[in-house]
Amino acid sequence: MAIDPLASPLPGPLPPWSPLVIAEDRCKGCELCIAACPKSVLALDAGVVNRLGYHPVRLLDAERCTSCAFCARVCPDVVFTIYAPRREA
Amino acid sequence: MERSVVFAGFGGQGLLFAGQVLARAGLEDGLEVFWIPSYGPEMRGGTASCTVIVGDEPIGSPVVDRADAVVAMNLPSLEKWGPRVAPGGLLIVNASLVDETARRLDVDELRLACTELAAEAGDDKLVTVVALGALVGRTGWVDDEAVRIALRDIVGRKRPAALAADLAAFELGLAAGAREPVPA
Amino acid sequence: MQGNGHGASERRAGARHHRVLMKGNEAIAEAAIQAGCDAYFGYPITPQAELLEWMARRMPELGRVFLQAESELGAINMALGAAAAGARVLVSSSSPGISLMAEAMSYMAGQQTPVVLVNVMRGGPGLGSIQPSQGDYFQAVKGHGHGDYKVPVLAPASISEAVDLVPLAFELAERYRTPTMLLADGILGQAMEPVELRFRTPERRPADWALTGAAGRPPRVIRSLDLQPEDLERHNLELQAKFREIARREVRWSGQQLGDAELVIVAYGTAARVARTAIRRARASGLRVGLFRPITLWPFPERELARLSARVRGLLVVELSAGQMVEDVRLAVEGRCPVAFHGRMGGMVPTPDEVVEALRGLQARVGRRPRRAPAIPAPEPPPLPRPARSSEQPAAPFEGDGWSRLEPAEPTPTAAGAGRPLATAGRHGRNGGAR
Amino acid sequence: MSVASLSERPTRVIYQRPELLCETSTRYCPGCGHGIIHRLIAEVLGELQLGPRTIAVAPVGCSVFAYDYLQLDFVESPHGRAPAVATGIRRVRPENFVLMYQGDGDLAAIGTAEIVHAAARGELITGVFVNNGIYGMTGGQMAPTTLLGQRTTSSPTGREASLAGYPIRITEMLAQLPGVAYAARGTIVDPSAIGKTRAMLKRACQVQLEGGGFALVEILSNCPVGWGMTAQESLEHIRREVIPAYPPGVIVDRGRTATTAPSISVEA
Repeated sequence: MAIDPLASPLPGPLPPWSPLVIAEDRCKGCELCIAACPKSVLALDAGVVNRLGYHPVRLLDAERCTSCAFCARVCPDVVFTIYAPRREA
Repeated sequence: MERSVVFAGFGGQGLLFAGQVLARAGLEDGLEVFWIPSYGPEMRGGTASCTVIVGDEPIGSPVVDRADAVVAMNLPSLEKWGPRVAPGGLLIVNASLVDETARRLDVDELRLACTELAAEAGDDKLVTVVALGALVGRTGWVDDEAVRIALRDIVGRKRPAALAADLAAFELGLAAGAREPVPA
Repeated sequence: MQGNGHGASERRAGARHHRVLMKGNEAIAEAAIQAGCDAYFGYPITPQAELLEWMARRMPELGRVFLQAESELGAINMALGAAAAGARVLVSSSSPGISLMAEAMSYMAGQQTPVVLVNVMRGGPGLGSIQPSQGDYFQAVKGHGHGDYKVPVLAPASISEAVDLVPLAFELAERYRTPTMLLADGILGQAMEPVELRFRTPERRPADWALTGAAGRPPRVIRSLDLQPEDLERHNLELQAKFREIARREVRWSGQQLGDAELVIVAYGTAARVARTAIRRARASGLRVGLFRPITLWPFPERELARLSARVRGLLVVELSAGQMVEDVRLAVEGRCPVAFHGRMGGMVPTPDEVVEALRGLQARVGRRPRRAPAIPAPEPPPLPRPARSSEQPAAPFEGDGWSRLEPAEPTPTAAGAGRPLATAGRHGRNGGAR
Repeated sequence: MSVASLSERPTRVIYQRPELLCETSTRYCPGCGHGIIHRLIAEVLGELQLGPRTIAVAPVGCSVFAYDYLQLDFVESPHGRAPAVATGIRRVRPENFVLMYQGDGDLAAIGTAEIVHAAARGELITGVFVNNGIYGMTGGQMAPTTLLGQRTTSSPTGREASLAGYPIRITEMLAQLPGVAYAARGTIVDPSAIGKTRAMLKRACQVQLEGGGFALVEILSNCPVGWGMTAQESLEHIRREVIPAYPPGVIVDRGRTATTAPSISVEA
């Protein structure tokens, strides 16, 4: 199923805006995205073990992410959904 | 009742063709027929043979251990098939090429100068058509008119120019087969 | 008009339009075409090359697919792909080529892909000879490739029967979603016999599994892999249930002169024809012999044979092999009567006289002792399993005399333009023993 | 499934999972290139709207499970026979798009005859050839494409030419055949290379749609587990060792081959 960004927001307080949505449970912690990220804003979250048994990747700083999507291009597991930077939206 | 004949000789003597004409004639006659060539590399030269079985009920064994008739168009064929003619059966030998005989007293050995007869018909290559004529003339296993129909059908369609000689060769063989005295 | 009088020409007029002389390979090919074969894939090998050649000429004429593959591996896998895409597909080869196809046969059995495969058997093992053989019986009925599976195997004994069995093979393949084999041999492939131009085109059943592109429906996957043993066992159980269903419904066989028979020859295909001539000779010498001819080698007519074995003195199995079907015969008979064997190998064909000799040997072995009480009851057989559809010929009764299950049980000599009495002597009344 | 986190205003999606790719996680090892390549296929087929028309052939090897990940009609092929299976489909379903996915053992060892002849016939098939120089599924044995000196479980001291011959550049070999309309080699080593590979895949699909002929894209991929490396090291290995042996780029783009094979249409 495709993500529809125009769908009604979920009830409750909104999480902080992020250009990057990480499907945490798909991540296998291969770190290819971390190497590919030009801004070095990705890292594995050693404090979490996901459903597959890996430390999933995290976005460290949403403000510095440029939505270049390099992480998504190198990811073998389609972990990332990328949105345009806020100023562009 | 089944009757079997083996046409054997060199590749190129028209053995498979003669067998096909006989089978086709049997079909014309409403008989059950079976035709099988010796197959494999030998079909491109050397010895060749085919077996035809005609009968009034579905044909049984495709392997002929005792042939009711053998048409031996060269010496190796006579040596191979001569002993396998059923007692009382017919052995047609191409006397144009073969001087030897089967040395059997229990078969009807018909010696025909096939090359000369074929030449008389207009094409000295039609040696086995002559022998086919003799076989039909001698045995009556199929109706001779059925053979003419088969020749017209097979030859007439593919190489109509050759039909007249084929028919003539068949007639000469037919007459020879019917005319030659059967040894007592 | 000499010799045959008026009748011959009348028969001629009647026969001409109905029967043509066809080579076995070509007749099988044409029967497949008439059965609606969409695609043919093959590779040259003696003695089936004429089948490929016939298809090469005819299929493009009809706007259908003919492709000469790079190998038998290529051919059978092209067939796998085309059948997976819903086409009615024929593949043919001869023994060594069939061995190369074994892998794909296993895949197709697992994936349930309907393909008809013709094996025009030749002598083996290895490159062997190009002469006729029945040495591939084990391969055909016990499985070609790996894994637990069976495929229906149809064994014609004449070219006209082959023509009848080709559409049946497509029907079985599609009804049960299974590869199906037509097991012929070099003689049936190379010989010419009359064929009635009366072909059959099986109905198309909706292939709701075929790959057509996942447009407006969920994707379909045709596969045999299942790494979960529980799942694969479940799949196997489904396959086995299908095989039981085939075994229950699709047994076909033919009998000849079984009514008074003390000895019965069990033979299929070309060997059954040799047996037929041998039976004629044996009966002339006082032996009471009949013929039991399996038409489906799998499913094997084991119950019918078991019943028969309870009321005869002995069985003689004749094969163009070292003895393969004889094992299934012995399994079916379960010791109820002696089972003898006569076979030739490597492209040799048993002669009728050899078979008569083997019958004499069997007769001497079983002697004149009375037939012991049958181990299973009912010398009168219960109704035989019948093919699924009424349009098909019922399984032959014991006393049937025809070659084909599609022929009447007792063919009358004058029926269907066939069988005028053959001249038993030459034109001069002196041929055939008059010396 | 994650839900788009939206703040004040809706935001344009730059990248998301292509529709033809299933949501399920793959069984591939972490960092395995098959996942990237599957995604590229799903993207390209989606972009060309080929999903509902495609019949795909899955090979034997790790990628046998491609049918679990791509929302396409699939048939599983015996090892190496995918080009023959695809040929059978192609000939009876001209209206469909035929895709074939093979590994190096499948295509360049056991299935060389099938690939050569499908290519020679100019079959309208698009082939994706994943070259990671190893038999991954069976535990990392030497493949036809394994580099000289490369250690595998069946070349424990490194591949020696005197024993095991030389690696095969089969895409270059196939490109010699006039039936091949398009042959190219890409890699997955970085975002830019992945973008180029995606463009090659798209071209290889278009070639089929245009009736051009056989199209093949070889993709230099990795096998971190089989190579005994981290994912990142494996990409570095491709850059340093594999690319010099198998130079990326378009090898041939003939647009259209001389002839294309006839086929028929079957109702089903």
